[in-house]
Amino acid sequence: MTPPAETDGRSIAYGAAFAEGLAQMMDADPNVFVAGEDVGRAGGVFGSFRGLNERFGDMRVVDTPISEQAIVGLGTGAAVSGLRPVVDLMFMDFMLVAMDQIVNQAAKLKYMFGGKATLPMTITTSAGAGLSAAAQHSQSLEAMLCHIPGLKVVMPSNPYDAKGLLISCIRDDNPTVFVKHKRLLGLKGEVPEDPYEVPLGAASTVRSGDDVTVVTYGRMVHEATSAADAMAAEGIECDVIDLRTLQPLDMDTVVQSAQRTSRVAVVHEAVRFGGLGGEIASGIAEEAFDYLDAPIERIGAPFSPVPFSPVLEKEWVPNAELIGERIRALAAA
Amino acid sequence: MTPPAETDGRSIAYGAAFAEGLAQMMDADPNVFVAGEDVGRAGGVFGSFRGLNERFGDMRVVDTPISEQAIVGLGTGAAVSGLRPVVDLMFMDFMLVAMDQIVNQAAKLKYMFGGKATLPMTITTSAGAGLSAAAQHSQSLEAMLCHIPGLKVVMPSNPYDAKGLLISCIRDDNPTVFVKHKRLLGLKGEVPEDPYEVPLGAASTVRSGDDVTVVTYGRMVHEATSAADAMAAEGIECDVIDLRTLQPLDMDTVVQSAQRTSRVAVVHEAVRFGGLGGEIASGIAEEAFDYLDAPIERIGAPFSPVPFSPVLEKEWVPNAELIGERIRALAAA
Amino acid sequence: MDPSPETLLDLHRRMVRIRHFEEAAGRLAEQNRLPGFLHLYVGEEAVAAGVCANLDDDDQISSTHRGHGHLVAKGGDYSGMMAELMGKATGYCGGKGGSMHICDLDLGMLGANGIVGGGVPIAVGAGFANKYRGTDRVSVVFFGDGASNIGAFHEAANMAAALSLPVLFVCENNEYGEFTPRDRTMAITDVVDRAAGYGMPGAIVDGMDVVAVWEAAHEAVSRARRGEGPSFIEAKTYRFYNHHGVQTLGMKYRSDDELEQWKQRDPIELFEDRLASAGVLGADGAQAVHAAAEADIEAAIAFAEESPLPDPDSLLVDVYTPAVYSGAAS
Amino acid sequence: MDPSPETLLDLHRRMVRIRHFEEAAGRLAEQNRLPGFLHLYVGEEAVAAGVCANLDDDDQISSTHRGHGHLVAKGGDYSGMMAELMGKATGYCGGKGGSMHICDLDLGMLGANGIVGGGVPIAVGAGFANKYRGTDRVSVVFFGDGASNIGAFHEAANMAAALSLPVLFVCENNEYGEFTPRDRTMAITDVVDRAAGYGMPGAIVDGMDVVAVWEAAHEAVSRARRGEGPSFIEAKTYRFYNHHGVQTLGMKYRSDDELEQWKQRDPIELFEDRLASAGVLGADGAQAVHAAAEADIEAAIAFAEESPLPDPDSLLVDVYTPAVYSGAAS
Ligand SMILES: Cc1ncc(C[n+]2csc(CCOP(=O)(O)OP(=O)(O)O)c2C)c(N)n1
Ligand SMILES: Cc1ncc(C[n+]2csc(CCOP(=O)(O)OP(=O)(O)O)c2C)c(N)n1
Ligand SMILES: [Mg+2]
Ligand SMILES: [Mg+2]
Repeated sequence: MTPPAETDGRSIAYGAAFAEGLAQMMDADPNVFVAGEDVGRAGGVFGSFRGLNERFGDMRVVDTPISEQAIVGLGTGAAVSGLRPVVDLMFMDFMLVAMDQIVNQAAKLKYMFGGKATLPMTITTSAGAGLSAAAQHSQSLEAMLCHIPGLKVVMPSNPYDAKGLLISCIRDDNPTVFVKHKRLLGLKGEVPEDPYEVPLGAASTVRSGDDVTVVTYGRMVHEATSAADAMAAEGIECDVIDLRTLQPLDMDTVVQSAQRTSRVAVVHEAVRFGGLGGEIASGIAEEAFDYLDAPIERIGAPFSPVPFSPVLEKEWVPNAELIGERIRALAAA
Repeated sequence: MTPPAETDGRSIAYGAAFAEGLAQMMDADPNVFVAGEDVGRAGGVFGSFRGLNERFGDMRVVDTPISEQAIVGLGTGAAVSGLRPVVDLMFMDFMLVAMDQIVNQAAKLKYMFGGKATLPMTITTSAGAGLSAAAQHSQSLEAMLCHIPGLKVVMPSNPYDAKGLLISCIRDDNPTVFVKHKRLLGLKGEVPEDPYEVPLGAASTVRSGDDVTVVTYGRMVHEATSAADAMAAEGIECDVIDLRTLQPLDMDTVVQSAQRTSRVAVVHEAVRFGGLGGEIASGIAEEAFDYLDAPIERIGAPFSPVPFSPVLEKEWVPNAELIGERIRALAAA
Repeated sequence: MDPSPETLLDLHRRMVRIRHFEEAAGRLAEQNRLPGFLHLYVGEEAVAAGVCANLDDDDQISSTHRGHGHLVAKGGDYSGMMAELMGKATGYCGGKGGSMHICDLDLGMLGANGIVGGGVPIAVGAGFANKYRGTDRVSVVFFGDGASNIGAFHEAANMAAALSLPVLFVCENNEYGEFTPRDRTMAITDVVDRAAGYGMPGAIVDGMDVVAVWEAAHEAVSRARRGEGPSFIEAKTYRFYNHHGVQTLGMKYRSDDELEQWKQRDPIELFEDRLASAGVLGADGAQAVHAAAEADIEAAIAFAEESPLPDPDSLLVDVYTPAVYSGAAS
Repeated sequence: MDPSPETLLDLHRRMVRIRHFEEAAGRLAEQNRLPGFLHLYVGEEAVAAGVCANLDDDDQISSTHRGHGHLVAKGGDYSGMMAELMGKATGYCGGKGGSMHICDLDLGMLGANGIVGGGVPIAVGAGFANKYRGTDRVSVVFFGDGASNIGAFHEAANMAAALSLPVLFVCENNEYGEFTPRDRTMAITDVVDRAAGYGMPGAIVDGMDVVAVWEAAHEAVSRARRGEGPSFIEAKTYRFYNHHGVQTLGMKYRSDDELEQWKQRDPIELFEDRLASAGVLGADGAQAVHAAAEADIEAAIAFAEESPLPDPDSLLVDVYTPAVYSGAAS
């Protein structure tokens, strides 16, 4: 794995790291442009595009109509024509409006065309619950995308990865989906100023331990790490693996850890049933069957839409306490 | 489980069984209507709606514009208003065009409204490869739907279930998705003339054996059964479980079998990575961990769009030979 | 048709009730007493009021992310609404929906919607049911200028016309979609220009003039009730607060001047002047309507505040309907 | 502008080449020598030919499920096409795409499309790239009357207008979507009525008259090249064969009479009469063009038949581009 770039101790927010990476790619490559609702003059509803329109103008930071299908199609058509578009879908839930353009068009074009097309497009969006934004503004739908050959999918958990993965996505010659978590936008962390890549398809072990492997990604990395810290106080040491890229999955790192610890929990915020956890857990079971001392624990949201009321939503989102309980049970099993 | 209805030995095709169940529901309940592209005068591109328009008229068998979002919305709005719509999306791939209306609207409406809405809508569609229909007309995308709280999903493997599951879907007060397999439309089998239900959420064991459990659904039931027949000749006896309903999943039947055989293969036509097989396999591993003698085998299509050329497509679709090989290896493991 | 004095008073009351609800919600949001997003309808009251005054409880409406005004205009209950905004068990959706999914099916209010354009096909489905049953009910869909650019709107509008359904399309053109002005996202000035492309009649009305809205809606609703199919009304209007919440962003996406000019045409003030001149309602009478709304909203806030939170154990309730089919409906 | 004699001959040749390709494909399908679905363009040749004669290889088109005609008109190679239809390794897509995904990026043909309306936003994206780069290239999107009812069309048309992109929208109105006549799925007769709703100029042309199509497209393409934005052309046309394949279904969804009347206006025959009267091309000359196309298609069929099938091991090739980013493009 590439060594982390130098940070010089500079700490910036996750959202700012995203913006910085994007601006640097636009600076470096005149083919990179951004399009989406409110990304131009308004600088994006989460402020992630602030200042870009002033700097790069209306053709490179394009305010679009509320037309998610056309936004993705704009990216696809421009990418096939040699540009390197970054198109924004604001909330991951809105991806569903553009699902044909993402899944039937962008993901398959190259293959259907016998390899002739190249589609260096990055779709950016924001997922996750916890803001009382209710059922249509809170989903984590990455499992749908990861099932589709032709797409790559990343969900960074921290500012360093947000910048590095975005740069890797933009530089990748395939359609990539970059998923921010809304509740991480303000999270600060060390981020090198110069551009750098976090390679696609490489997980990162954010905490080491020999008792239990916790495989997770996105915001759940933080809940899992808290849980692991709490467990350490009880003498249970966890490997916490941040997958970072979900398609392609870095199963090597996961399986190696599982073989060492023999006990695994997979954690995501998305609904548990049919979530990526099933793929990960069964993948591990296939590769590490003889090593496992207990059933793999899958933790995800319960089987309901995301409720509005904070008291219900809190119950819905998996948290450190729940993860800790499961790790404890797993270690004892 | 309900005993199967009397067939009197009458054998009709899968497509005809669908049509018969639909016509009977329309006869019995004036609130049932059908809408979709070419379902009216033309009788459906697969002939599944033939004769209905003549019999029930334009308001109950509605030719719609090519507008999948509006078709699903038509169903949702009509269902909330007390009708019992059956809306057709022709090919499962086109579901992606209407994904917002299915996932963000229909599936969540009841919950978002605090329970007040009732949505007795059935979405019918056709999945599956094997007709050289290429990447946009051949997909099996059920995993996407099963991940969504609020939907029920069925994929019948035979004429009897096609009729009985359709009737259960139409009578269910929730949004259901009924997925035919295009290559099964002509398959004949015994079907009772009177209306009957095949209960949602109940798997069926279509072949019994104590060595290996094969969990599957849709057209793969036939490939799995062929494979099991071939294995029987080699002395390996398989339970073959046809899930029939994918959401909710009948894990009881599956887990009981797995606990008895200790060796399990899960088979579907959908792309293996991120497919429902991951959910099923990890669900089994959770419930039957101590019983398993070998890693659960997951069989699904390789990670590519569906290719056009028959020689490639044949390679893409899982078949009895492949399943047999895996069962053999599993039995030997 | 000219509205009767009763209708005029009714229109006034509906507008005032919307305004007070929204102002109160805005205040609560500023005080961090409401979770989630809040899209206020202040400034646009004449549209919801003018349209809904033509509807019965049996007629349906579908709404947008900016949905409180529509529900109040349709007769919605302050207490159920306020409790919902606070995420309480006594709210319209038991706290599961919040501002963006507020609804009252008994009043034919088929829900606010978090997806731009998402409610348009649903209203068309309701319109289909009305025609299917042979009733003279009408469904109305409210949507923004921005929403007119999304596919679901297009498909649903065409379908309503193709099937000649009793549906009224009401475009609330407030010149912005979030923070982006209309002229950056469409090359036309009047959204109603799209109506002809579906083969339905269209009209532009001054959305700050509740009588003008009422008249146009009256005609369109009557037409639909007579079985003559869908119509399109574009109401030119403006939101006095920000896209969401009350405060403007740091960023300036519209000028103070523009906002001021529109505020001078406050639909309630305009209408109260008119009611006074016409001798239908004097300043005192108007004041009494405001005071009543104010009292009601205070009571609703108290009710909501005192209401219990949802039981966390209800998390998985109402994902599905357990009810079993009991045979053909009548 | 009037087309020059060279242009007239060019138009003729393009139409004839489409016709012969499609007739041959139809015959092969009847003989079960082509796998999959086949949507023939016979009857509509004047549209693709008339439009594409105004384009260079650098200009892009995006197409539909009925895409062979567009590719032939854009200069597509019979052999690569026929091999693709047969699923051979030498086909345009190496056998992975087939009829519904046939494409030639070198000719700016961005693909047939299996999803109705799916190609419209993609053409708009190409148009964006053309403007972004400051070129005078144009992109054209072909779509059917039925496709004009789908959301993706609407969103893309509005976006092209909003961003003033060099895109030409060509609606092939053949009066049917699959087996359902237009009047069951839309309340308007002329799809062009939608153009005004996007703020772009629109024109109706006789889609059986290749010169009329050429002229209208010439104007629209010139306009786009001058940077004046998108336009809309509706060509009234008809498909002589069935929605897919050659035979009609058992079911009758259009009358023999209607079909006969349209066939009397066969675009190639009409044009050959005109060429003869104008003294541009006599019967013998026309015959020679047909014969050349015929010989070419026979050669293409032979090439395709002799071509190898794809290697099953190539199944997972080209799902992704392995290439690594090599810095900013020039
Ligand atoms: C499909 C979709 N895209 C984007 C959004 C984000 N969004 C919410 S409201 C809004 C603006 C809507 O503008 P308009 O329809 O004019 O209504 P207004 O807010 O002006 O009343 C946008 C873009 C969304 N909710 N759904
Ligand atoms: C989204 C989607 N819905 C439905 C279909 C099935 N389908 C294929 S072609 C067609 C008719 C298209 O009609 P039109 O656009 O008029 O083109 P034409 O076939 O007449 O050339 C339909 C409904 C599809 N391919 N994609
Ligand atoms: Mg607006
Ligand atoms: Mg057509």
